[in-house]
Amino acid sequence: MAVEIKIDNRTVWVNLLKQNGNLLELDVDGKVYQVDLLHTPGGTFSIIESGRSYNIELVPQNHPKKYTAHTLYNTFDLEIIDAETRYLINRGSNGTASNEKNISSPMPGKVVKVLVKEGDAIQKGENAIIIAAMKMESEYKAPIDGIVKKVNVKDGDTVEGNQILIEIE
Amino acid sequence: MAVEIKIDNRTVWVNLLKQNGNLLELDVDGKVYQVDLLHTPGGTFSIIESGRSYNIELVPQNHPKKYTAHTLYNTFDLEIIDAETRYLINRGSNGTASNEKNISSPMPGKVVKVLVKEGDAIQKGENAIIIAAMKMESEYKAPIDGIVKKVNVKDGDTVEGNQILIEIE
Amino acid sequence: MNHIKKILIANRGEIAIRIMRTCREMDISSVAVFSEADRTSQHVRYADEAYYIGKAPSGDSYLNIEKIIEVAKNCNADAIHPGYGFLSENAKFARRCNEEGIIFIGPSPEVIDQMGDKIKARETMIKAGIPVVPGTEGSINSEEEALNAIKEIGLPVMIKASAGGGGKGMRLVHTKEDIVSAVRAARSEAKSAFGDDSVYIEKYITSPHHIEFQILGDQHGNAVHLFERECSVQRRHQKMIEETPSPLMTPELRSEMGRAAVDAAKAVNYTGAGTIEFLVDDDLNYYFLEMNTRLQVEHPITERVTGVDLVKQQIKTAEGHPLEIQQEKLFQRGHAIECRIYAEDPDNNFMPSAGKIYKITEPLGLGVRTDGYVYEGYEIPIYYDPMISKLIVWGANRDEAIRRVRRALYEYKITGVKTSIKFLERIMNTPDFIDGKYDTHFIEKNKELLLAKDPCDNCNDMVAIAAYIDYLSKINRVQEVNQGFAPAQSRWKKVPYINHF
Amino acid sequence: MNHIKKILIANRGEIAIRIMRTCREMDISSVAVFSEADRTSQHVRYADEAYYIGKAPSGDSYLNIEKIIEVAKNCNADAIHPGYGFLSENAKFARRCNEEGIIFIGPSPEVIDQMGDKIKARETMIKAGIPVVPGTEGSINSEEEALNAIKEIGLPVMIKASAGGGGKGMRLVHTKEDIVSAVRAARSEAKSAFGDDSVYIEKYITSPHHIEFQILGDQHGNAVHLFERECSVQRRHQKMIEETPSPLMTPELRSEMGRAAVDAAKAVNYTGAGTIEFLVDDDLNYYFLEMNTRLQVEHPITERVTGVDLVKQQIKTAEGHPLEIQQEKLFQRGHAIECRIYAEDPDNNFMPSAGKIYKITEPLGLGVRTDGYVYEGYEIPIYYDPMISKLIVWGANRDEAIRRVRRALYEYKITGVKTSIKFLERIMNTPDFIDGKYDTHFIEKNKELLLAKDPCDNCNDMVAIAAYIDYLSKINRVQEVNQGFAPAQSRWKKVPYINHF
Repeated sequence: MAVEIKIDNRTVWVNLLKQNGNLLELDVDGKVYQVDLLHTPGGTFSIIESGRSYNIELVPQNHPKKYTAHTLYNTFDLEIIDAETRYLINRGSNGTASNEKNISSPMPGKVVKVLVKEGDAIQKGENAIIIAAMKMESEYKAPIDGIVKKVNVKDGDTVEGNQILIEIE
Repeated sequence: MAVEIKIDNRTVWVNLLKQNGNLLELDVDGKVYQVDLLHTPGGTFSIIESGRSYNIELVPQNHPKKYTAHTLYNTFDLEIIDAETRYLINRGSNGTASNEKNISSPMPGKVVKVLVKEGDAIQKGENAIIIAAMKMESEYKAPIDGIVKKVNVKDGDTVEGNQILIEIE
Repeated sequence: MNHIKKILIANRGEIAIRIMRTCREMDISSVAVFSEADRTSQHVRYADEAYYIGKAPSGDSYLNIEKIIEVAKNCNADAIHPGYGFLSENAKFARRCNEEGIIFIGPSPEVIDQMGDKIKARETMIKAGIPVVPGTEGSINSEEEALNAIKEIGLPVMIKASAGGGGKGMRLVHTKEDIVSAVRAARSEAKSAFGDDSVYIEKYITSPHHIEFQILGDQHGNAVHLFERECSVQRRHQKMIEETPSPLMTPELRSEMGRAAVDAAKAVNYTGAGTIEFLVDDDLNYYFLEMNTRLQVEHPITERVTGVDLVKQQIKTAEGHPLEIQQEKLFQRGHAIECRIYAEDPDNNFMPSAGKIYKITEPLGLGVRTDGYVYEGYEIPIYYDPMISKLIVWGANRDEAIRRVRRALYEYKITGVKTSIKFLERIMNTPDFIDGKYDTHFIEKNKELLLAKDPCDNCNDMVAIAAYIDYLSKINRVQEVNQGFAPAQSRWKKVPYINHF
Repeated sequence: MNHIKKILIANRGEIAIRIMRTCREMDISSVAVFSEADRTSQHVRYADEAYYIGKAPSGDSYLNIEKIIEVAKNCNADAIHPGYGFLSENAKFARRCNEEGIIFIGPSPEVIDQMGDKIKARETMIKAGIPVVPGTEGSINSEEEALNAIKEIGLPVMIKASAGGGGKGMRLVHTKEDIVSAVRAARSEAKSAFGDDSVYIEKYITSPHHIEFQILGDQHGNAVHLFERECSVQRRHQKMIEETPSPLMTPELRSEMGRAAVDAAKAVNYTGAGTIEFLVDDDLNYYFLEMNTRLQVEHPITERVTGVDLVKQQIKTAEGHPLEIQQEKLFQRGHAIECRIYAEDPDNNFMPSAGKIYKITEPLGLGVRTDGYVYEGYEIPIYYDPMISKLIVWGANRDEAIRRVRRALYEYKITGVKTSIKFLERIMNTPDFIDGKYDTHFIEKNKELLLAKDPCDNCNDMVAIAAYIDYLSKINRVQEVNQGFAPAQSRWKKVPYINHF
């Protein structure tokens, strides 16, 4: 079964051609590899290809078809693009096409100070809110010129990762 | 629900009296403990009792109701004695009442030499078979005086752990 | 002479465990305290005893003096070790310990007051004849004062928390316009870190090297120094890499600065472990910066080259033992480097990265030490410092040490949260670092090299293959309870290893 | 001078990884080879390249000279490092490497022949004027010869494999009746370990101390010694604990034995790392026992006190570099102890314990190094050595080192298989060991102390509680996919920490 996979900004098709236990023959975008592959249920992969030993660790993300992959040297964002994903991408609701008009928290933290209120005009790059996490304060700026449509948090609130804090229109 | 538990050679009854999240009140053989207990699905327990911090690791054994428990200082064999276990113990088929007439391998290995053949008379303490594992040879002796009834392995065989090698009667 | 039998560690994370390890080696019982966010922290499990002290914000727990004193009394602890941060440089806490007959493992409250307050410390050093950086004489109480100070000293200036340390409550100001927001930010950070928001202003030395000397003093007037630590690799005014010996140091300068450090310690009758921080410019002029009256995060590199367990020395001097260490017998063997592993995203302005640790592989082998506290499945709380581990590496010389750090960082894997590991690895490959030619502007100066993506031939395709196999397993609903390695879709035990098609 | 760019490591387990670590630090590519039983071994994953070489029994893989040479040639390895055991003291292998233009990282085949064969080695040492243990002049070819030898030398005697090392193929004989079965057993073990079943007989020294000297030689006639290792704590004639300095040693004896070791090395133009083993009796008489022409399992304690990376020195001398190390600049700093972690059951005559590793907690922090290769979920194969890890601990002095070993062993948890960890901990609490008063009979002599159960107040009840809660979770079918800690029957995230009923 051929599957489309997005690695960072590159998209490849992968297909299993042959299998004999741990020995697999696969096609990656037209290139054929013979690999000796073992993996744990936790996502640790040991792959030997042409004698080279690769260690890869797949870390599942919140989304079931998304991973972060760690090789010994690098980190990649991965996504399996199956029929369902394609459908969602077309509908624009895959989460990848994030709304660039809002300010959201990249990680959990605490609101130190909201610097704007609903109805305020705000310019791109202007500070809108200060969030503290792990003893560091960060100032979040407006991504566009606009009017503050909604402020979802107040000073002292605890926020989750990826929570939308301020909506701008 | 009170449950009977065997720890090495001691048997205790344990019962949960009260629970509030991580805080438990339990009765162990009439002694009441208030503990702050957290555990992982992998069997790592952190228990704080009267301020003392205990770390316990439960390692599941092949038998579903048997564990090996590791504290920071000690190792214990544990067994949950529920109705089913009691029934099996009474029938003598719990695996704990092992057949003391046979010679079995305590661990996987390779047969170096079988020193007896079927029909041989053998005395208690006499060497019957040599097994090699991890570059060490061990001689296994007859547990009783008797006649070799059956030899299940031959020189060069690979054996599993707990396999019956020689039956004596 | 007091014999300490039980120590309460008024701290958390790696330093709590670090201290408990030495306690264990000295047959001293250790007592952990923990906040609501820290019940699952490793230090709670490492300790012999553990007590809850309050809600997650440190003001409600690790900074709650009376609660900690109460726990210490109830469990009969003879002594309290404050670690670093939190109450470690809080004179009031040290005083309360003394009042309750509990040994505070650190200097006297008077010395903490005198040296811990950066403004008083400067005065003391000026009196002792040690050069200091030009700056305000007292703390800054208004925006006007700040603006006036700048006029006198000249820009750029550094705003610093009076009670500070560890880079918290510090702001560098280049332009007049930034002074107000910088003072506000420094105050706010200082308040939350130390419970004291007073700040002062110092001339900013261009191209400065941050070099500090470790000192040890006893209750009998003896003091020694354990040489320098070079701490110039910093981001956001916080140390990231420390090494000893300093590549900048000469034997003459070392002995001169070492003598100054010992003089400073003796001037205040310092007891226990402390650190004199200096700024050194390119012409090897040195200025007293501040004194840290506590154990330093980076103390392990000194331990590694001198062979001295600094926590053990703290405990012994707190018991009243005279120092067994003589200055002339101390020497540095080889070279040690510490890398701080932060849960943060170097590609995104070092933003802290809280979350759950997925997997950890510790680097091991010759010359490698790690001091950490996180474990697989641990959720890093948002309330405390993002430093999750320290890697301390030793080599026979600087070149061997750098190569070994690279090897150790290559082995070190922490997944689930973003960490500084890859960034540290790039620092080890940066010519300025390799040549030992760097000051506190190193990261800024080498930004382009440090934020570059690493090459990776065809491991891209291998990654795609791994994800593909994982996806196939999932859609085929292959449930594996087994921890071990297995071929795709089948169990290892059942399929013997196959070596050709 | 050759510049080595790629090394094939003809070994497995911890020593393969140990060597690869240094390769990585020297920017040398490492090539692993693996048997069918070892595809999932850590050394395969650590290496840059990995190749299958045959079935699980070592005769079909790790002892298969031609297969290994073939792999080395195909992947263009410049050099082969044999580790210890397997082909490390096989002159034929070294010769084949030379023939194929591959650098063998070790001494010349002639020296391996001369020193690796224990009988020839004795002759060489006698010629060089170094005292040897009385024994047979050649190997024993029949039971009669064995019985005659005993008559001459007198009982007790030690039967040893001519090609031996590491305690394999050794048997102590106290009574005449045991000689036949002992020779048979020694032969059989020697055959399977070294592919050579010749054995010889030596006088057994009562109350012997097993002390060895590390030496390094280059291709230019230089040789130095890196002091002694005390290896008297043995079970089944295999080392269990090693330390340096030896508690028995005096500075005079050290310099005399060190000189003898260097003389021995120079007498055969020794190149690379090697070890001269001596027996020392209570009166400090020393006898040459054997020379190991390879890296020793316990080499890390020497690395720790001298600061020398022995694998790096092996590689550099193999490249043809003259030794950079001068005898007069070498010194021992502090004290280092190695504990070997075996997968075995100390309560059952040290029976090996193969099986699957459940969980591992590595000891970390100041002065602690582990060199291991197993990981969680790894199934230890039955075909190879039961040693799964080495713990190497350093302290400023012997007392600190012992206390630190105790602390490290307390932290070290390996579950799923039985290990020697608890037994080692008891050794660290045994007065004879603490006093440094022990010989090779130490374990036998202290059996009672060493096999005692440790006390554990009421943790019995806590264990019962843990099992009870686990059982309740199981019957309530609470499925947890989460790795983290959780309260009984409920998830941590959903139930905030509760601090009183």
